[in-house]
Amino acid sequence: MDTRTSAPEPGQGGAGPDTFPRWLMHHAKARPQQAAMREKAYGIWQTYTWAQVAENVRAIACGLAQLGFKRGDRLAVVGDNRPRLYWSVAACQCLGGIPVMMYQDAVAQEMAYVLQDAEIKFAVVEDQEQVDKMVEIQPDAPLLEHVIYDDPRGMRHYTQTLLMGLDELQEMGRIHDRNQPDFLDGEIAKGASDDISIMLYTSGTTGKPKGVCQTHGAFIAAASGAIQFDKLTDKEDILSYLPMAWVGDHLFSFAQATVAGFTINCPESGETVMNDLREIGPTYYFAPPRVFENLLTQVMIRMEDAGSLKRKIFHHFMDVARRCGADILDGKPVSGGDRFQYWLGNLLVYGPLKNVLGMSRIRVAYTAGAAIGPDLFRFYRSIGINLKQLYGQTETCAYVCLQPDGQIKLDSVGKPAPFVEVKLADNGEILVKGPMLLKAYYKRPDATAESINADGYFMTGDAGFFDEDGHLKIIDRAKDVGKMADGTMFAPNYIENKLKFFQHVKEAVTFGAGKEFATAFINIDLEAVGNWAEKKGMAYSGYTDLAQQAAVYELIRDCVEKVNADLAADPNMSGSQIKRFLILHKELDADDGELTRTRKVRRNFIAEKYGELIEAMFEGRKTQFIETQVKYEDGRTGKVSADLRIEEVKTFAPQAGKRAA
Amino acid sequence: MLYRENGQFKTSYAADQQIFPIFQERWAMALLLLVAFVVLPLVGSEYWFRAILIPFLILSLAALGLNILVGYCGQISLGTGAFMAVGAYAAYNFMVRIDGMPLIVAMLLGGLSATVIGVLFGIPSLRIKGLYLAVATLAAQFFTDWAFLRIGWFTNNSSSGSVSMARLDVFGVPIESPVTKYLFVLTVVCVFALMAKNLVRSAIGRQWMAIRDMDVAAAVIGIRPMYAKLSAFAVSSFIVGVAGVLWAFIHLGAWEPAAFSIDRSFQLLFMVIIGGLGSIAGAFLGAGFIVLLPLALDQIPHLLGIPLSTATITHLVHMIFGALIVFFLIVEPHGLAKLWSVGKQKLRLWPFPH
Amino acid sequence: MGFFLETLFGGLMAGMLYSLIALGFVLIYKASGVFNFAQGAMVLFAALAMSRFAEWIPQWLGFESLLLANLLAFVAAMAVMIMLAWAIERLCLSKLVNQEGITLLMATLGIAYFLDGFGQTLFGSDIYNINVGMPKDPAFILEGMFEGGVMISKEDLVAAVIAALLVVVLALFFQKTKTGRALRAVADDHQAAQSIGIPLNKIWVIVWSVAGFAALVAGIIWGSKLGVQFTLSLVALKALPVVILGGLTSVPGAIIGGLIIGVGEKLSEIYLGPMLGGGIEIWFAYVLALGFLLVRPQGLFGEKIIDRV
Amino acid sequence: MDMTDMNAASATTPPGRRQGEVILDLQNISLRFGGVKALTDISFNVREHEIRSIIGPNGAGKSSMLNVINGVYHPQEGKIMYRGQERQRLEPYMAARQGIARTFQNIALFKGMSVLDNIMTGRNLKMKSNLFQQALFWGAAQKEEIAHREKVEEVIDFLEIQNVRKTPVGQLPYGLQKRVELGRALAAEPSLLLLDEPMAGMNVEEKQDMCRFILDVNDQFGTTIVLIEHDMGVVMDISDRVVVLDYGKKIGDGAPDEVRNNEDVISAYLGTSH
Repeated sequence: MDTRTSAPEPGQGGAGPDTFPRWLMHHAKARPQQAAMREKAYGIWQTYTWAQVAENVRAIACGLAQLGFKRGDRLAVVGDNRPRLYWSVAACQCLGGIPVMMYQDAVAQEMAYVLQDAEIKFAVVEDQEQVDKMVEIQPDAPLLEHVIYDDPRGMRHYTQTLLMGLDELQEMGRIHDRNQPDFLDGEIAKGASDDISIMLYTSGTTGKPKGVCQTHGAFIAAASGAIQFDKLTDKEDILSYLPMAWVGDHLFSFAQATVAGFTINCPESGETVMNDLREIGPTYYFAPPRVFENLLTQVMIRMEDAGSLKRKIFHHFMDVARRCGADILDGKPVSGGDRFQYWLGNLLVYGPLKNVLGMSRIRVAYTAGAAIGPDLFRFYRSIGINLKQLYGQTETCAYVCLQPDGQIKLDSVGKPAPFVEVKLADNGEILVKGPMLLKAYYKRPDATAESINADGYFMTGDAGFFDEDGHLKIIDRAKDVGKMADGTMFAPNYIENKLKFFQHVKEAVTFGAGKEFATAFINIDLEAVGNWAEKKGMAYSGYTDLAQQAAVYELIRDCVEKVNADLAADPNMSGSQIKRFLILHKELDADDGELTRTRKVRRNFIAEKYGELIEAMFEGRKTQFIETQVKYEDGRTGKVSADLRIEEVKTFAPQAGKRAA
Repeated sequence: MLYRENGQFKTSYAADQQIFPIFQERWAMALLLLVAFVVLPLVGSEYWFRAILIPFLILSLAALGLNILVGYCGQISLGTGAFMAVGAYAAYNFMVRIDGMPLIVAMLLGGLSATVIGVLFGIPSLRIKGLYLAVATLAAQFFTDWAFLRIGWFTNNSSSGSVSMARLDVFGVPIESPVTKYLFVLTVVCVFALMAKNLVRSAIGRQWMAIRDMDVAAAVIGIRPMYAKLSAFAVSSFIVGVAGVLWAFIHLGAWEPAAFSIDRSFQLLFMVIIGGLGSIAGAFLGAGFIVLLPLALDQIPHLLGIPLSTATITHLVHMIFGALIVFFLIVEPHGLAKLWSVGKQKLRLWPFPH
Repeated sequence: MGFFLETLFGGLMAGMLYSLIALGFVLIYKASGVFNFAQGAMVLFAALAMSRFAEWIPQWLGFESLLLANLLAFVAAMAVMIMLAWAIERLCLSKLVNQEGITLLMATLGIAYFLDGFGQTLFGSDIYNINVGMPKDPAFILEGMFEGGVMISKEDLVAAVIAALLVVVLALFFQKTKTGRALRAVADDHQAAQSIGIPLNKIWVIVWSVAGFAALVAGIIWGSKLGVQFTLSLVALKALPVVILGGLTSVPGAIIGGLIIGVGEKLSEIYLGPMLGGGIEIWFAYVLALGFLLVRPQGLFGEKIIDRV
Repeated sequence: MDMTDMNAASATTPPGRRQGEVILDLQNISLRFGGVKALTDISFNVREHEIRSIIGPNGAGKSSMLNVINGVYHPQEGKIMYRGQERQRLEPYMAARQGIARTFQNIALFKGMSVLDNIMTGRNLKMKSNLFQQALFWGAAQKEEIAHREKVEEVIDFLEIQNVRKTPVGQLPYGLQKRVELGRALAAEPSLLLLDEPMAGMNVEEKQDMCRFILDVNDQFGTTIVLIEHDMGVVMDISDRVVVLDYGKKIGDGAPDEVRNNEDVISAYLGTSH
């Protein structure tokens, strides 16, 4: 058994206050005039100082108390990243309640499940849209007593008695606070590090979502560990635009911000994120790989339209950056000539590029949640953005491994973070232990017992190994790692990620456990392939049409072949080369249950839904008819059908020796 | 390319409404002012001040005034020279008829006189538009040409018809040497440019532009056409009048009505068109261009060893101006200022094309 | 009384010439909505071409007949004016279709400047003569009625006759020829004209050529009277108030406006001038037009302007 | 178009909310251009807080009617009572002072200005600083600019056009321009809002948005709205009362249902595409 830890110093996590409300009050005293939050609203960045935030949180907390919110009650919080929703989380914590974060784009039924599961009586929601959902599911959630909305727009004619504006609540709270000035401080004083501070639902690739209960201690440990690790200060600026219900946002925008005392910035709306990013220019940044990928795609597409001279300059200096950019960032020795070229490139290309992307001021950027393509990762690092990977789950406060500055590897997730112990089980499964582990799954002792073993290790369900430098490398979900008929390893995620690193491939699902060879479903990237098709003058009427064109199959076959060549080079993987693939007639969609809300493939669901297609591929048919039900954005359903082509791909003989990068 | 705007976010409307909201531009402007106020006076030659900088600045000011009328309010004027003349002769009369009249007061009174005449000739704009208004302003031009030539009172009965101003001072500082003249003009121009900028970004500026862009819609939201148009005439003629005072007193010293002839009016209109309608910076760019082009046509062939005769240069200048007017009206009605801002935008987006 | 009549006739003669230039404005404005500030420059340009061709062509071809020289020069100058019309349409107007009047006005100002420079570069910038055999000596009429009669310039008389002839020719052209009717159709409604199959750009070339013709005639008359020189283009500025007075869209308006201004100018100079210090000719026409504008913006014969929302 | 949302919204409206005093009463209005009769003897009134629609085939005189109400045209005959007083001949800018704002059938935005500036012009009547204060800017004028900017930002937020606030209006797509024009009118905080075909040329989604804005304006600010619209579905859904014009004459007046069943109206609309 392989165990790695990073010199645990358990004392360090407890150096400051031990609950989030105490951290908040600490900042309100230590840096009352410093900006805690900004929100782009009404055309400018409305700024709230720590003192103002504390005052508002107080008002919300007292208001909730006035409504009858009790210690231990759950408060649902739904909406985009709005300061008042963050305050509601904090207010709930002040009262010893448990905020339950819900995805704002969840449909009513999904919300109903969470409301029932967490026995929620109080909800703070953003606007009319969320209120409508709450009203709709009210019959299914009989416990729900109060729904408090942030934005009163359009709410004038709602007569439901359970509705209340956040403004009124705060007003009520202020009166309450005046009448009982010691009440809230008393409540805060009752809080303990071991109390549950937050409930985050795991989307769960199988079964119903589970509520992960994390304590103040856990998130404070995770936050302070990361703060130490990257030397974060209270001067950082971060843009909060990822769903509040995602553990990543809670760690970065709430836990780390509250512990370190830096500023979070909420964008004006979904459409203005890019612009807001450019204005704020965060110093600390966190995004899943797809955001970085979209940005890069946009960069490349926009550069295509540039004049030839500009394009030449761009590509020349991007070559320079590829050659030496990452090394310069890592402080490795680089020749004087390259240094000069890079300096020039920084002036002409990288600097302006970062400016347009909103990344000029970034000191540290992280990506997590899925594997990031090596080219993508290298691109950002080469232009001087200190992009790093981290590894973690909701159950571990998204905090297990971090890549240390100067020791960045493209295909690892770094070393165990401060206070964290990582161990590999015999089957390759990664086990972790530390202060950041979940307390329990809400009302699911069975699940809790299943995921934490007798020694107190959390079983991540991921398979991986440590490389020679002690960096953790993730291969796949442990349970997904199967065996081919010949006994070699089949790691579908690993292969799919390799496929997805091609810009034309949006999603891929591979099958092959127990078979002679592997097969794959492909979703093409409509934007990238569409662009490519336009350049070639191909006409197409939409996704389904484009996906079935022979030329597109040609294009994708190239990608698959390259992946096969890559796989052939790895003795463990060479057996799982893809022999046949097809391009799906529709995009995999969370609304159809094919993806999770975090856009992870729900493998088993897909295997069941498209069983006939898989069968056809393994049987070697040339085409297969399929009809599928789809759900549109407005909730209606319809049918899509197509005759799908199935094509063969060249496979390679296994090669011993050097692996391709 | 040179812009680094990340982190320059605005947390108040005051910050958002600055004239130069971008930090790098504020610095560039500060640098420009530093060069204009400190470096140039140290290194400039007399020729520079006399033949280039002073005329450039004064004509910029006049073009600025005209631009408020034409570019911002959409009212054409072919009589700018007349309003300059009114300013110049009025100030002259205030100076010679009132003992101890300070230069600055006379200058402002000159501007005010131009305002009065400007508003008077602007009154037709309430009834007539476009070309008709052009005729009204031409009437002002011809009438003042005549008045200052024929009515002896205006020239203090000077026998030659030419009048002169010498020994000027401001707060006891003599405005005699080219450098002091330059600094005085520069200061006046900067103050007026700033105030003009303030006006065009305030309520009145929006009213002007609203009248220019769609007068019926402007009236429907409560803008009084009369007030908007006449205030544009007033502000425009005031600035033009002040420019006239500077042109006469500082640049020429001694002058006759021909200095403010219809050619001057056309010249200023060209500056505004080439520089950019509806832009403060455009007035400076246009004036710079029109002042420098003849000099360049004079100097460059000289340097290349193919000297052109004065007449040829005059004709060439005419042709180039004429062609450029048409060119700009067709290709870029907002003139050099637009090209400048497009260039700026390109720099901001670099390396992307859009 | 004799003096008054003399002044009156003088005014009428000058007015006829203003009308000639104003006619050019009206033609172009009617057909294309362009207020052609360059009409004056065109007069100068045409006159320059005429006088220099009349000088050069005999030299090139080696003959001495004044009549032939003038005839050939006239044809050449007219050809130049047609080329000019074509170039203006091609390079400028076609690219400014549907622009506001004020923009077009400024564009013609640019054209005017260009032509001033171009003409003088091409043809020289001295003072030249046009000798088309205009009688230079004065004539005396009504000798029976007044002592000494009333002196009028024969040259003016001839010019007036030519101008009147030109007006008649143009009127016929507009009323009787197909092209002329097409021009009127365009004036009434651009879209309608296009829909009946008349290419707009061709119409514009024709109309600018006709205006060029008017400019040429005006240039010859003024040139032979005053000599061809730069100030000629300024005379055209006088025609502005004429069209304002007569109405921008009216051919008769241009004629009558011209006469009124011509006479008014002379009479006021004689009878009002001394009181005001003289030289009021420069502005009289303008102030008259301005006053008129305030009362009747559409001019004597112009169409009423209605703003529709 | 799918109007289910609208029905839902009006279903939650408490009954009787839109009963108000007569704010505008047009009596026997006739308008001629030269010899052409645009409006003949038209009378109808508008109650406070209601949405009053004017419908009719093309050329029925609908826009002329609005132009009469806000003083762009002056009728030759008839009386206009506004807030109980007979209104004398007035210019458009005076109508604006009385709280009447409007939008135009063909967008009449100020093309050279940004969205923000366009909407700011809607505040001009409420801005009091003088020329000198504005020339000096810092001080009174700036304070005023900021105060009004706040109001304008509320309008921008209300109409959900935050991401184009600094874009020149000429660069915006048609639907957004219409929205900006509504914003300019709203910025004046009118008590009577005239909308001339606010949804013309829009796609279904844009129409739904615009409908929502109109209803929200009427609902949140109590603004009385006179609306010209071609889309009968929209008109019937959102109006309290409808007046029907044809060839400059009134042929129907009443609640949507009454108008729908009016025979004159039906025959006027027969053969038209609506």
